Amino acid sequence: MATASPPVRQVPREEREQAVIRFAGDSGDGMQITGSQFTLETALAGNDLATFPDYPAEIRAPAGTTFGVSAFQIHFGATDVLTAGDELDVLVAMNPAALAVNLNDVRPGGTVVVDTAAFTERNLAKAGYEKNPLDDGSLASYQVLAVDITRLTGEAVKGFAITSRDAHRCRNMWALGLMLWMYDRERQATIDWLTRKFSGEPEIARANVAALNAGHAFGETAELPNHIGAFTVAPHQSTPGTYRTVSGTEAIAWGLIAGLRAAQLRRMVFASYPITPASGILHTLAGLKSFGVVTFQAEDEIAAICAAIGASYAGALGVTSSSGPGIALKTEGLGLAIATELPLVVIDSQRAGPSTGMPTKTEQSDLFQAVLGRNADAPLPVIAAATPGDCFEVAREAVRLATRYMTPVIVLSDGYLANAAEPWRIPEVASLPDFPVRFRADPQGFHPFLRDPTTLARVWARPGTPGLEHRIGGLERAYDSGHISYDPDNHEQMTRTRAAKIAGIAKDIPLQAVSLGEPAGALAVVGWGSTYGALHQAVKQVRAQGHAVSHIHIRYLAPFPRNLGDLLRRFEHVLVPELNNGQLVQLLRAAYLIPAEGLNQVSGKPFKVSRLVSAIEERLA
Amino acid sequence: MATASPPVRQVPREEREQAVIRFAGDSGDGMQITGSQFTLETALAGNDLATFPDYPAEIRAPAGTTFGVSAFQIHFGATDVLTAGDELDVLVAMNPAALAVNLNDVRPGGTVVVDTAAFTERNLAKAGYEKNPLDDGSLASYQVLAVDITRLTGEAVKGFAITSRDAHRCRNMWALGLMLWMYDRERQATIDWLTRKFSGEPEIARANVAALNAGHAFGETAELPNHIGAFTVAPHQSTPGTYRTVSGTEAIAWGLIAGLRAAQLRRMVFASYPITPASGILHTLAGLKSFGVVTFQAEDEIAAICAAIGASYAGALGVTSSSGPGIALKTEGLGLAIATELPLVVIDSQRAGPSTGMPTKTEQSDLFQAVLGRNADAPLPVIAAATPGDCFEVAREAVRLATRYMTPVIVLSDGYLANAAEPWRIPEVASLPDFPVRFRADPQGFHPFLRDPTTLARVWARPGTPGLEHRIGGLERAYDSGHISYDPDNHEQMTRTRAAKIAGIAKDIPLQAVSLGEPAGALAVVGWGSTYGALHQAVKQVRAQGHAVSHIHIRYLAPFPRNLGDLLRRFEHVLVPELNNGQLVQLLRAAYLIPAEGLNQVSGKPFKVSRLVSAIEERLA
Amino acid sequence: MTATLAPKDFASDQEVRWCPGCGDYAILKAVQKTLADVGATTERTVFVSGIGCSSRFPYYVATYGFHTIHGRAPAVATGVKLANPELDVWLVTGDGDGLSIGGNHLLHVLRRNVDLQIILFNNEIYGLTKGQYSPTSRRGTHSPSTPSGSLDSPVSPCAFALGAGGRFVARAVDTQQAPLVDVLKRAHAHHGASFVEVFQNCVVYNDGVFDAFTEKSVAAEQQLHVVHGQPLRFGKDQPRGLRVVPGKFELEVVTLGERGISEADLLVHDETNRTLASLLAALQPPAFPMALGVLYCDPTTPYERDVEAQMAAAGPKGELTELLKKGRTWQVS
Amino acid sequence: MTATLAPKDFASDQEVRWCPGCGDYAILKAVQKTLADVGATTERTVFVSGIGCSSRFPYYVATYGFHTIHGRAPAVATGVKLANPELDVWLVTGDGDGLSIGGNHLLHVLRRNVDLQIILFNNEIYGLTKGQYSPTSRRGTHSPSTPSGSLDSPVSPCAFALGAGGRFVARAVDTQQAPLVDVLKRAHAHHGASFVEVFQNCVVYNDGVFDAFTEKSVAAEQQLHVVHGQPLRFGKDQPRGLRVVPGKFELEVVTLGERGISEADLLVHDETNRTLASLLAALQPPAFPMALGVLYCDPTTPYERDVEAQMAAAGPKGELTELLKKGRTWQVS
Ligand SMILES: Cc1ncc(C[n+]2csc(CCOP(=O)(O)OP(=O)(O)O)c2C)c(N)n1
Ligand SMILES: Cc1ncc(C[n+]2csc(CCOP(=O)(O)OP(=O)(O)O)c2C)c(N)n1
Ligand code: SF4
Ligand code: SF4
Ligand SMILES: [Mg+2]
Ligand SMILES: [Mg+2]
Repeated sequence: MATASPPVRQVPREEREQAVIRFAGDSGDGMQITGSQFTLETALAGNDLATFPDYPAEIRAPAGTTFGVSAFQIHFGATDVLTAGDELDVLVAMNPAALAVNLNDVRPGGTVVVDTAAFTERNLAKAGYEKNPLDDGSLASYQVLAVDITRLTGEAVKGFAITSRDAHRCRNMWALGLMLWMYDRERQATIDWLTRKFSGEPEIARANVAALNAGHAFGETAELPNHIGAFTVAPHQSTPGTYRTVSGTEAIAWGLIAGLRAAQLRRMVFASYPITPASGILHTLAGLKSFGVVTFQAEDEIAAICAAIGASYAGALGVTSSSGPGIALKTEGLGLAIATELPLVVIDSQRAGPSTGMPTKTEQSDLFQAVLGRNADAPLPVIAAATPGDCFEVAREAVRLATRYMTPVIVLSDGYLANAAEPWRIPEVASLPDFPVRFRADPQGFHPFLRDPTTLARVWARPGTPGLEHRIGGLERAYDSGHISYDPDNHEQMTRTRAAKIAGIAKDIPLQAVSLGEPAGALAVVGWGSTYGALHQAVKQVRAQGHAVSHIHIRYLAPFPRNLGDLLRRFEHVLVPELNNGQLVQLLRAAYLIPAEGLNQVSGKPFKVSRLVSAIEERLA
Repeated sequence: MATASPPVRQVPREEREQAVIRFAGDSGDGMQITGSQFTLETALAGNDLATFPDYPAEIRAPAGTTFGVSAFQIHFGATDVLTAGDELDVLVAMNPAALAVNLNDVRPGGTVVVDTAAFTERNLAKAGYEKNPLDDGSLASYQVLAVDITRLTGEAVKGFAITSRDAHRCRNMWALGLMLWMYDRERQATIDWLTRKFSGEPEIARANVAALNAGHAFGETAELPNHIGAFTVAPHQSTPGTYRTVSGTEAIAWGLIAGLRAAQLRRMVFASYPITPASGILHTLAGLKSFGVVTFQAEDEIAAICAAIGASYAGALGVTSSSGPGIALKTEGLGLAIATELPLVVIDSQRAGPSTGMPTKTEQSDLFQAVLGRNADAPLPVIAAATPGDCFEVAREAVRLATRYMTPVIVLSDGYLANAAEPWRIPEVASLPDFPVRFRADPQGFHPFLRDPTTLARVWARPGTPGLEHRIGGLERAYDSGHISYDPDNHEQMTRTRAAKIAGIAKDIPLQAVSLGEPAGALAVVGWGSTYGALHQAVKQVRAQGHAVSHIHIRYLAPFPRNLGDLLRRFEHVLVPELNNGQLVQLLRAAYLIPAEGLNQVSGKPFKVSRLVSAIEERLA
Repeated sequence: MTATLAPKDFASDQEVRWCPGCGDYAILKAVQKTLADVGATTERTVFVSGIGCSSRFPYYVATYGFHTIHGRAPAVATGVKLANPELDVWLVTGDGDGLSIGGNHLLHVLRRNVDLQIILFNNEIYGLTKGQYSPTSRRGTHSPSTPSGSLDSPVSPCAFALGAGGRFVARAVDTQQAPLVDVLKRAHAHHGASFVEVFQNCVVYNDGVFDAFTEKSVAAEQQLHVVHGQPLRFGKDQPRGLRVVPGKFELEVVTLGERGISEADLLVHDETNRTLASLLAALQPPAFPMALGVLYCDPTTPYERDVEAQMAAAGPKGELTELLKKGRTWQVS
Repeated sequence: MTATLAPKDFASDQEVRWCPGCGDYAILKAVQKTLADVGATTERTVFVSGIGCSSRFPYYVATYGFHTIHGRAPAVATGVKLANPELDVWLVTGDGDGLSIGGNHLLHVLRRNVDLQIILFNNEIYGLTKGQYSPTSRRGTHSPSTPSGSLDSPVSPCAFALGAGGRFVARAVDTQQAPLVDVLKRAHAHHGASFVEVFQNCVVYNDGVFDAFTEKSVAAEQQLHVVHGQPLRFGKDQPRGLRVVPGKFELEVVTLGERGISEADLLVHDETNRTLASLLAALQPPAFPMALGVLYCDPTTPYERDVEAQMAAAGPKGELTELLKKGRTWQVS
């Protein structure tokens, strides 16, 4: 469908191993959609990739303001891609504010594409520019491609019966077309998507496609300044299988369903209260009723966890989900689930705090709360996801632990994982092992706190079952009858039993593996959660220099894998990079008395590989 | 007033250094009152003492049931008394259930006083006795004084115009009279109290006095079996001054007022929601309005902490108080106080958990929650009271830290401290140092997050002050303007500043002292909170055997005193006894990498000195 | 367990631990009788409660039971119904549990109309925590936390329930078993959230607080037992009744035969009229009788039934593999 | 700062960050005008809010302000008044902030009657979290969390406020400045908790949800502006009005001149009648006009005034040493 005629310029395409590009513009400019479509075409081109959408906190901040800038970054390559990338090869800035906010992430010599039409007096002022950066030489160290995208888009869509507002809205497709040309990607998936999305308004669909093609054609035909290159990025060699792109949000939702199936439970009651960045999981599951998922938007987080607890009591899988402030509100409810020993999955999509903090920014600072943040002795298992795809397995594992050990389980995700996307090899669900729940049916010798001798889990007896009528609650209960008991020795025994049950999970989880490097050496870089990619990259680079550094990434944060202490002791130094002020590092020191050292960043942003590399090098110097 | 006539038996009184007695009976038998009156007479006799009231969870459980037994224990002596005592010298059991529940706390050869009239078929059955323990020889190893207290009381009060119900209610005074005789105490304070209490019903007052005197006379005159001794306990040599008995509940309430005065603030807003064992503080302060205390019973714990925060924002001292489950609900509010950097005192009267647990039983298991239990990086100071009297100083200190550092402060008390009483030397409040608050008044260069360079505390600007109009909230704010900011570096700086401010408090608190023993040695017994007395006694006993053991009791749990690490490293072993499953021990290990070992009891009861002694001896063997 | 059960079959093996003379005993008896009368089974019945003396209730009933945390029973009960709508769920709460800490959950469970029987034991006090005033305590209540008297005006449970959009609102007295059982049966028969306020006497901390209309001597004169379709009459031999003050949105007490008032002038109870229900709920002795019985009943589809309908509409069991492969995928070989 | 201020003097230096076209802008303007009209000072005025788009409000007013946490503004505001009753405190909340997570605090602040002006921005949606349905959303609302339509029946903010015992309940539309300012002035003049529901248009997630009665073309016919003591008339040139359905607790729309109806037959608004207020609050377009203005106003002593009275009654500054020595003491020398 590409517009025909003018002689196609035969640009020599440079081969690139990797590239990092970012689309940036107003909240209204559709940068997220643009980025997602580029991601899709890139995935289909067979590259490995990682994305990082960065929304403003405001729903739709006034046009042209710096705080209203919305950006989408994608890192793709022929080799493994584990992070969204430190520096930009290309920045597409749809207005001055977008340029101002994002420019210093562009590597020296990188390319900057701007829509000259947006560089008006007013916009420049809003962005805080005294002079127009396009004229004052301040961009000298970059390859600037200044195009009147607005005008060119206007011309491209002239023919169509759409409002000028809708016409203007096609700018992002023009920019997308240009970038797809620059990196030699297809347009078909985008064209199909546009046609589907605007099936109701075919003219708008056609106009967008026209803009997309025009942008592409511009690259192909126009006399681009020679310094603006065109590239190819070869496909990535990944394990054979069927792939798709997945975000952490989707992966958690699907992983929960996989867990529900494996547990052979008929129903999941997912009770939640909206909060950034957790809401997406509720939204995703709300559309999956046919999988036995009842979603319940409760009046608050307390009601959400209590409804989930009630559902588990009644024999369904109770799940609740929130972010830091909401998880804080669930604290008392967690205590009830621990005391009554009911299965429950709690998902914490962490964000920057304390308090409301920076809702749209990522952080790993809820670890203490998850592991220790409850009144009284109230242990529970805590596991964390490392990548968007890993969210699937972690969610599924949470269901296994919750149902097998009759306990609430906290899953730690974060704002980065929630929104980031990566190519994901779709697992053969049929081949995943089941872990069927066995509800108690036999009244013989039944009482509600009968325990499985190996797991110490109590029986799960569903209301509706004749002969198992029983009463549970938050008051301490007798070990051997479940009746209320204030007996001192009984409380001692119950406390120790609750602790032993959770500690015993260590016997039922994999030994801690080393993600990269030897199981001993000069330095262990130990992390958890969404920093996986950055840590892995950094360790890889330092190892390339021949250093004895290893990367250890912990999924099971409570209880720890039983070999973790011994493993860490085999390293001279243990460095624990975290996106918080030092939490895992404290837990490791307390557990193993090793002088683990923290490397902490609390900026609301992911680690840059370069920063980690230099930190690691320092430690080795 | 003692009934005259019959020849007064001249019993030789044995001199005792210490004694432990317990009054036990039905919730309706007035054992708490009996115990308090014995305590008062004992205090007036100049003994040192410690008490331990033990209520049933039920308000007024059916008469005669074991779960309805209410007990009051008092330990008193001529030498230091630091705990309520391990074993009973005398048990007064008003009915079979009271005997059944309390008997095995009586030391072999100890005295058991029972009201034979209460040992009916029905009561014996309710108490779970097949045979009457008074006849079946099962009490052989004790000195039993079986008296028909009911009948004797009846006779003593015959003359008075009161209902038989009220007459029966005089039994406890008869028993009190007997015990006062046995330990050679006065009756006057009790007589005065009775006269005041029943000023409206003088007949009842007189009847109770008559019963009291009759019980006393019974000891003096009746032919008591010789094995029942009579004793004297010499006065205790304490520092000169004016003394009174005080409970932790009173001491906290008064300490808060002392703090309010020292801060030179006009008003305290004490916002709370009732919960056992914290409610007493609310009740006490509700009667002290003339001290500038507004008490507010909120609709729940969240409203309570939020109202306290609002009060602090408006320039008053905001205080809130609860127990574990309620503190859990305050977690999100604490985050707001930390983020907005407002002064706030939060009192946690810990109880046995998790969840509802055992509300009337004591525990030390909220330490993790207090120090680490919040979303995001949210540090605050945590201090704990060691004795009822210490509650006064700790509460006052909490006000100092909260106002000087513009931060919420958590005070850890517990169910034992709340109800226990001890003699307390009334401080010369005039001589206590003030720490006046200086509200910002000058608009010059003002912004709400201006900091004191030494404390890092932000300015406190009261609404109503012209020129200081400002807006604060839970969103992250710019270090140098206080305006909302999502800037990565700013968040980093603010997080580190919040942490540095709290860490800096270590410079402003006393170095950790050694409560007993040398600042180095074979074993340090390290504790915190209400276990002070038991730990001190135990260490004293082991030291008496010549061992190099020291007792270190930590008031400042976050941040730790700056010499704590060095101090602990000077001991070969560090033993950390706690009434939880191991919390302080983990914090010490993480902070100082010392192999501190826990000694944990989670029975809802205080430590017994004997148990600690043997544990310490084991470590030394 | 299909043979219908007797009240005693609903008594659990647990020793009841309320204070001797507590109104809770009477309510327990009434509930056990109700369960028997409506042919409930122990295995399909669930009692959910919060925290408080009243909330100890589930331990004493031989069905399934969940003694949860303070104020949250409505949320837990909602979860139970979402997991298994077949269960017959009762919710027991107190004036503190349900209207102080739990007011928000009560609001939302009523507005959502989850099919529950909600019994609020109103003793106008916090019993379990030893007698502090509650949101239903009258102004000036002296309690440990309000030694100089409470200041806030109380909330009226029934007015609140009506304002929250409740579809069934009724009232009864703990020790009047017959009317209490009638009300509980009506609540059970009503599909959706049924709210029943029971005046419950706390003998220890608030003894006799309802005497003004529960005392034998005054009961007949001070209680109005409303019946749908019947004129609002009360008093021994029903000499008196209520009518609308002409042209006003107010009620007044009239005596039949006096000032030419005949039964025709009396207001007839219409339990489907929310406005009338609010007016009845607001009547205060001694000027007016206390309105008891079903003040309001106007059923609509219960929440969980609509939920099940959506679940059914979502159609056949979803295929997980399909779900994962939905959207753009590509092969690597 | 005694010279009275102009509306612009109440604009803070912060850039307003709502979506272009959001109804919040209009409300901000109206509030700033109100502050100027009532002669408020920036230093004695405090705005307290929860979390939501609406709750960003305090940042844009040049007074003292506290952007607290989700749903808890009523409790924080209560604390402010208990610390300093002299302050003039406004509370800004949303339908999610005030009626979902914050419903309980709203109930209690209303029943306690703390002297606050409470403005609830009702856009029938969660704006800040990107468009999920809220407790005021109509049944069947399609939102990210309810793709097949919401199932719960909405709560009516004014019905709830009346059920909670609120003493001042009013309603207005975001973009109708004159009546909105009138209502806000009345709220400010009322001593005690004043509750004002403002219909606020969320252009992004719920655009036009109130068009049925706010659209220019229909406004006159679909809005009833109630005035105490005036007959309830509406429509262009006020041809229509409300009257009581004879003998019933119901209202009906009548046209003057038709079926012999004269103004005398119309119901006269009595803002002190709670029952009438409930009926007005319940009217729904198109069958009925939307009732706007002060539906209910029946003042009583504000909570904090009673608190101060008790504080004053407690008498002179207590002596700490006396307190500590009260009761039995003894000397050791
Ligand atoms: C989170 C929490 N806060 C406070 C308490 C303490 N508490 C237990 S019951 C209760 C009030 C009970 O009053 P009500 O609901 O009227 O029940 P009643 O005892 O009067 O039957 C309170 C405040 C608690 N258990 N949990
Ligand atoms: C404890 C907590 N839970 C959830 C959230 C997320 N949240 C922020 S605003 C909001 C709802 C806002 O709706 P509304 O009050 O109607 O305000 P609007 O944005 O519509 O003006 C939610 C759920 C939060 N910030 N804190
Ligand atoms: S305290 Fe009151 S409500 Fe509680 S059990 Fe006793 S009498 Fe009943
Ligand atoms: S999302 Fe809606 S409510 Fe929020 S600012 Fe935008 S338009 Fe206003
Ligand atoms: Mg009650
Ligand atoms: Mg809203």
